Amino acid sequence: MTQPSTSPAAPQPAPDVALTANNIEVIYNRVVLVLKGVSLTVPRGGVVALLGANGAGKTTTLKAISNLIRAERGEVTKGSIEFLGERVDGLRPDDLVRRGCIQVMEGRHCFGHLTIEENLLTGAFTRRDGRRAIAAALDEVYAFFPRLKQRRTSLAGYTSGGEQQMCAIGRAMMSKPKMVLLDEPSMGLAPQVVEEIFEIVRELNTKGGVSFLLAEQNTNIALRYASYGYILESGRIVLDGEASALRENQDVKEFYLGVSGADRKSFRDAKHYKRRKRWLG
Amino acid sequence: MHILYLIFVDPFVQMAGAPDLLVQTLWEGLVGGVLYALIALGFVLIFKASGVFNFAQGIMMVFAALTLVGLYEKGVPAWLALILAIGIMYLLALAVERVVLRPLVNQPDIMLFMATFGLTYLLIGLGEFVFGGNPKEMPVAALGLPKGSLDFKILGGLVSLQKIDIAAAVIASAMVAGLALFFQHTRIGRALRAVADDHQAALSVGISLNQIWVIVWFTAGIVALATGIMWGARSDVSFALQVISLKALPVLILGGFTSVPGAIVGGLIIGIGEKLGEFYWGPLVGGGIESWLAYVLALAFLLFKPEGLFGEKIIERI
Amino acid sequence: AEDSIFVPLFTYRTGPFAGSGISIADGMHDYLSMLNERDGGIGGVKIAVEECETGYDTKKGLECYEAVKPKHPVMVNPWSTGITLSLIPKASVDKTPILSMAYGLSASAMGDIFPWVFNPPDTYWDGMSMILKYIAAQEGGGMEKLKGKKIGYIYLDAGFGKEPLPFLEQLQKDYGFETKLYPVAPAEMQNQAAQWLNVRRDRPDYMVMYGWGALQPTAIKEAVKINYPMEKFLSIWWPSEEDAKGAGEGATGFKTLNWHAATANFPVIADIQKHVADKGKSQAPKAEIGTVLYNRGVYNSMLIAEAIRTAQKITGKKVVDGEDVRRGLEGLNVDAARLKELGMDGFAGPIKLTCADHNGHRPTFIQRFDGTKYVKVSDWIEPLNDKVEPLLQADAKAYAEKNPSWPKRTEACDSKP
Amino acid sequence: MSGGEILLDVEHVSLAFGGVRAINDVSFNIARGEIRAIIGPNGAGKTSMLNVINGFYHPQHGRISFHGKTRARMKPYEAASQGIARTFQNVALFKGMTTLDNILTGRSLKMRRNLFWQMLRHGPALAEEIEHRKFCEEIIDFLEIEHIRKAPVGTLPYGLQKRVELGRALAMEPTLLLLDEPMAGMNLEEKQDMSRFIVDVNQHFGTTIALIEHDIGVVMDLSDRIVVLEYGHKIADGTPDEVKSDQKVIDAYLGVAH
Amino acid sequence: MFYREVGQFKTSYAADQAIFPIRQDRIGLALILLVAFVAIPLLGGEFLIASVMIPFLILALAAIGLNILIGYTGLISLGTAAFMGVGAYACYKLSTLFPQVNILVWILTSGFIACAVGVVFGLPSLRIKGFYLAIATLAAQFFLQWCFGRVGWLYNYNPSGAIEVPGHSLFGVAVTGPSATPVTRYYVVLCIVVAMTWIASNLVHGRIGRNWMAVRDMDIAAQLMGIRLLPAKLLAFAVSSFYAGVAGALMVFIWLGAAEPEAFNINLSFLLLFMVIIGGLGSLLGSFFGAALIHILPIIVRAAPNALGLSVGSATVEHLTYVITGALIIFFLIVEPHGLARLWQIGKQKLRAWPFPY
Ligand SMILES: Nc1ncnc2c1ncn2[C@@H]1O[C@H](COP(=O)(O)OP(=O)(O)OP(=O)(O)O)[C@@H](O)[C@H]1O
Ligand SMILES: Nc1ncnc2c1ncn2[C@@H]1O[C@H](COP(=O)(O)OP(=O)(O)OP(=O)(O)O)[C@@H](O)[C@H]1O
Ligand SMILES: [Mg+2]
Ligand SMILES: [Mg+2]
Repeated sequence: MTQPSTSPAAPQPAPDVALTANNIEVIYNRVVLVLKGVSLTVPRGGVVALLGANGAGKTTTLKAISNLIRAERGEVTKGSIEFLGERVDGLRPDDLVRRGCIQVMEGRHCFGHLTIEENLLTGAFTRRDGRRAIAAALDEVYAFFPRLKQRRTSLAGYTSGGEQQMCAIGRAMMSKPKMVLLDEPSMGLAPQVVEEIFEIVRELNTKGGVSFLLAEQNTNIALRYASYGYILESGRIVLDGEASALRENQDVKEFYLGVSGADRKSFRDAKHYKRRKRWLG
Repeated sequence: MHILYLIFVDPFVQMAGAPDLLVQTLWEGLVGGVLYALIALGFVLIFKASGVFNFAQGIMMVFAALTLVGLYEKGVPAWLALILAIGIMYLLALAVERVVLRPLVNQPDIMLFMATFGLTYLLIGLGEFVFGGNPKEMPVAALGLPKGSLDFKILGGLVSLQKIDIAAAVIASAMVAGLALFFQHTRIGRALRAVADDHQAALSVGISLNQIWVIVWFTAGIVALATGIMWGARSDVSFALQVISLKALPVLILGGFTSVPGAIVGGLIIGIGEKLGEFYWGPLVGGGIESWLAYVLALAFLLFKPEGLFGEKIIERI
Repeated sequence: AEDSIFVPLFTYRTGPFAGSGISIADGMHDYLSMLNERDGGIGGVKIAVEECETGYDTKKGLECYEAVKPKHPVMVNPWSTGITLSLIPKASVDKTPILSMAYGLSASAMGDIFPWVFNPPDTYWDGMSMILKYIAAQEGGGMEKLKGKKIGYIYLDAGFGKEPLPFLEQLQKDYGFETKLYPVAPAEMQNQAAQWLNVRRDRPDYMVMYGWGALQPTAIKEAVKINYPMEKFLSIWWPSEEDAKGAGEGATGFKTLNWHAATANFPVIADIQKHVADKGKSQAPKAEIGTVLYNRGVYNSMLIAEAIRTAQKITGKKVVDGEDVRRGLEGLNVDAARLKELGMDGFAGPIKLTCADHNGHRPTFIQRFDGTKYVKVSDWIEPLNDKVEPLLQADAKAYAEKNPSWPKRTEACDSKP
Repeated sequence: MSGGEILLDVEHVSLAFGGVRAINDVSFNIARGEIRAIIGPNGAGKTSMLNVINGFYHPQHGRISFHGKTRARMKPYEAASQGIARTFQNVALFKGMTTLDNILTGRSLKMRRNLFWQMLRHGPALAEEIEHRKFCEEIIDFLEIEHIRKAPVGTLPYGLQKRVELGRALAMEPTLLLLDEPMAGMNLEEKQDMSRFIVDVNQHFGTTIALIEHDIGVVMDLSDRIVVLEYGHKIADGTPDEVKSDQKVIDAYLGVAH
Repeated sequence: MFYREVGQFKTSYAADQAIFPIRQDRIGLALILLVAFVAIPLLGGEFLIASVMIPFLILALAAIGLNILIGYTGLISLGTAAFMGVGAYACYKLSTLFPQVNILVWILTSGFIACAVGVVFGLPSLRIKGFYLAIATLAAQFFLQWCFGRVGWLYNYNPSGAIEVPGHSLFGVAVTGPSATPVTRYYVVLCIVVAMTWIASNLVHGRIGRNWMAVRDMDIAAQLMGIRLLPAKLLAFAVSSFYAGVAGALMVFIWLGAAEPEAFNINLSFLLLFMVIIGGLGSLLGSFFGAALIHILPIIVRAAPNALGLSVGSATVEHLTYVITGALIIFFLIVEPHGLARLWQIGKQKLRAWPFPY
């Protein structure tokens, strides 16, 4: 990242904004400073991608928003977070879910001792609109993920990695969210399914008006489906812009997208970027 | 040879010879088992809902019963004392959630276990401070519990069933049945199981841990109170009762940590097993084997079924 | 301070045995306080009383011991057999006598071998012999009447409860009765159904209990439950009124040994009431004063006080130390006249200790529970000294032999034999 | 490289869990020195296949020969001592230990000093420890994780954890290395790094590699031969080009390329 | 003085593999040893030595043993007190059978006997896991405790049912029994504890320790690394019971002087468990912290009212001790769930970053 652009100006609370994070800082265990002032905005009905290398702080950002960070002994020490125009930092995670903002955690986190179907039903915990609606939502999820329907009675702990990922996404869908924080949805999924999941994201977004903030390593596909992107590096936003603009950005191309098509470099011939340094010469 | 006879034949000869005693032994085992099951139930509830192994369950039982009796001795009518005791268990649940569990959410189980040990110390100190350390008598009659016994002249002898024991069995069965249904078939029940699996994921789908924990600890508090009343009626209410609560542990592993019906089945097996063991085989080694028989039974059993009778499968996947 | 005599009291008002411990602690504490209030101490010297809470736990007891040691206690009252056993070897080194009143190590009655340990007025073996004697009397005669009888023995499966076993074995041989044993593990005190089922099966003619804490009320309740004839259920001297009350009506007839009164109708108790309780200096609730265990505490403190007084007399010093009080204990002689002076006429029998006999082996009586309190129902019963003595001898000798470095008695003896 | 000496031969293996047939009569082989990919949709039985190979699951039917030795059942530690190492789909590091300790654990089988020397630690045990430490440092150096050498692995970013896991497997100096989705959750740059490591390991140490991966680009570029599973069945087996154009594979797995 | 490692370069793997690679830590350790070996015996009162330090060291030793099992290998045991009892009864039996043999020999030997018993009760650990195992070890706890009371041979048929420690001397100095001074007893315990801590530290920092931790963190992966579970777990049980056995022998011979089976009851097992958890799982230093917190803290709380000149009844003090100790345990856990040892580390980390907060 050679030319870090300045972060966007403090976002104005506007009716078309679903979520804003304003200059937030996160500290783990009262010692490790991980986010050093991150600001971002998700427009209502938008799909925003949060990109960045391993350890950049993507997951931390999402957890700071959903307030799951507390459970990791982390703390938002600075900045503010607004969801649908209201301050939500300091709210409990379940309050957020009730307001329509739900997170799909990285690493699946299915309830191992519950069956797939029970897992999905826990997603509807905050819903009060009756059995019928929940059953309908369940059918909808099964329609999206037929594989889950086959495995509905097996314990989630025994299902394959990809099945668990589907289960986690389906579970979030069950809560009828207005905004989903999606952490690495493509991880461990077969290419076809990845495509499917992003299609589902698009469908929920266009038909249901659900906003998405997705943290993704698969920059390629993320920028295809997102409208806007932020690139995070070591706890700071270093670049942001319209997805189409980012796709054309030279640095992004080199570091994140690679070149597709015929003149793509083979992984076999990947060059070394870093100088090797010997420990104890 | 003689020793083999004593171990494998003689006890059964005795059983056949005095069937009334056998029935009585079984009954005592049954009642003991039901009472163990009640303690175990308290453990199961909390374990299921938070993955916390609540070391303080035993002391909660004493504390609840002590509150009841303590208030009664201060002149509060029994029914009011009962209501107040329930109220105090509610306050306790609130306090535990607020002070202990909330700051420790998503921590390893063993840390939460440790925290409940701190709670045990606190409750012992507090309980003795407020109510004194001397044993107290359970006002069985004032609470409307039956006294006396039903005697049956059958099998060429006398079988005598204490009414209070019958009441205990009925109350325990009702509680167990109710809770088992609750866990399997309700929204909250499912949420409880989810919480036990993964605190953070439960939070992420909007399950309010705070609320859930208050509910569960309160329920466990009521179970503790019921247990305290029953045990208290059998001997008396004192801090020595806490020791008994350890007996719930083999019951737990036998039934499986997370199973409500397991608690009752485990309780019955342990209760009856140890009474039969002590009564028919104990004298061979000088008696007193009741102190370890339950654990050894449970251990032997675990070797064949490492997750207990109804416990959740131990998931081993990579 | 220089002008007081330091008497630490090891007590347990907490823990699983607090039920018995509280009354004893109150009794011990109140008597000594009364002496301070009424007489200004003993021989004009105030007694510095300090309680140390042991919780009946040996480790805490040792901690208490170490904590009081620098203040030069004139004696310790461990009130737990476990603590007593740990302290016995230290007594002679630290020059602090141990008064373990009717508990502790029975063999410590032998003053020649245990010059620093005192366990008046009876050992557990004495106790057992008196219970058996009473049973024989009930059967209408001397010990020979025990022949063919079946005696059940329910006991705390720990040192104290097991101690009478060799003695029972001996007597069983001598007198031809049969014993049935019902051990109760400490963790199972409140869970005795199996033992009492065994009682139902064996149908012993008499039941004898050596219990403590929660074991006792539970046993009495269970006995009532199986309709065991209460008149034939006897215990060593530890059960209190509370222990029997829990079983209600059914407990009437239950009997225990005792060597002192269980009422408040004595001048000494009145003095405690006046000088201590009424001034709000006692922790004891009114109803507790005059009960069995409270009075036992009073008796224990009376022995402490009399030992100090005797020490003052022997040495001529006012402020005595541990060594002096040891001599005081060996010279202890509370006769009827002295008891009267103490306001304890009829409270207990006279007691006299010597250098060789640190116990006294005093007679006791049987008291019967009448539904609310204990009432004396027998004459004084003398222990079977000829049976107890040899066992004590042998046991004390064995103790010294197992300890190769056990010191020979070097302490001089004041009382002329 | 295919067509060389067969290192591992899987014959007619079937595995079921209760009603779930995770693997159904699958046969394939791995030649010495090749990179062999296993691909397939989610739940196809890929991970289960690896578990069968290193003895964690025991197949109900079929046989497996490694190094020419055939066996039906084997304990995981036996597989390890015969030279099979692996990484895991859901990172299975020893969370409470540092990176260095994790990698040193991989040397466990190679360390010989007994309890007595371990107790003293000085002398032979320390010498041995240092010798292995040197080896591990080479690996650390190779994987470029020097900076986290002393860091507890529990809170490391996912990508680094995957690298440490690879390091731990390499420390065993395996003949056969099983990699279960080593590049999941990585961005392009990291995938390139990881690819380089895999290729280097394969070429410099001659380690045979079995690779499960969902990134088709990576799989096609790296592997010599590919076996494709679907619902526990083998549906294709061949070189990348053969597999890429197989209609069954396209239908079941690849979908449209991207 | 600043806690900085800047400027301390390691030039060999040996130096880097040292257990205390940072100079300040080594100085700290030296200071602690100096205090333990010189200052406390010189300046400490008898109460401090006999009632605070000796029990503290013995409990810490047992806690180290338990920590090897729980903290390093992840096997929860609630039978530690029973294994201590095995050590104590074995030592009693051996030293009364052969009184002329040096008592230290018997203390160590009884460690091995405890070790054997521990291995037997460790066998189920292959199949049984987690809290299930914890409760299975309760079988050991209650069964062994029953044996101590029931097998007369073990306690030489003493009518009191207790074991009483005869006097023994080492090089002419009494180390057990009443004539052994607290300072001598303290030195014996201190030397044994220091030596055994050193050994434990060597073990856990080497291959064996790593294997244990691997089994603890992820037993499946450990197996696939070639670690055999049963031997690893049994070795942990063996070492752990050895430590418990020695601690038990020391407890009776050096600290209590006599013991009934009740001295090894379940409460002691629990206390040790809690020392290990609150001190810090998988940290030897934590075992000392834990022992200090659980043993010494109540002593301080108990002494506080007197020291402050308040007159509070002994029972009230005891109640308050319970309440305060309980509250402090919860407090420490909330501040740092991973125990005092971790708290200590974080403190050091802050020092390193000082004066910057992060
Ligand atoms: N609970 C925690 N305690 C301490 N540090 C943590 C904790 N969780 C994460 N970190 C640190 O915070 C930094 C950012 O981690 P984060 O998980 O947010 O990264 P990420 O961008 O999501 O990476 P990845 O792509 O690997 O998921 C990392 O350096 C990580 O080590
Ligand atoms: N221990 C087990 N018990 C029950 N079912 C299991 C077990 N292990 C695997 N399965 C089932 O076997 C099937 C194959 O699982 P496996 O993990 O091998 O899939 P995979 O090909 O690795 O998929 P993914 O790409 O999603 O990781 C799945 O349906 C899974 O649910
Ligand atoms: Mg992440
Ligand atoms: Mg897989």
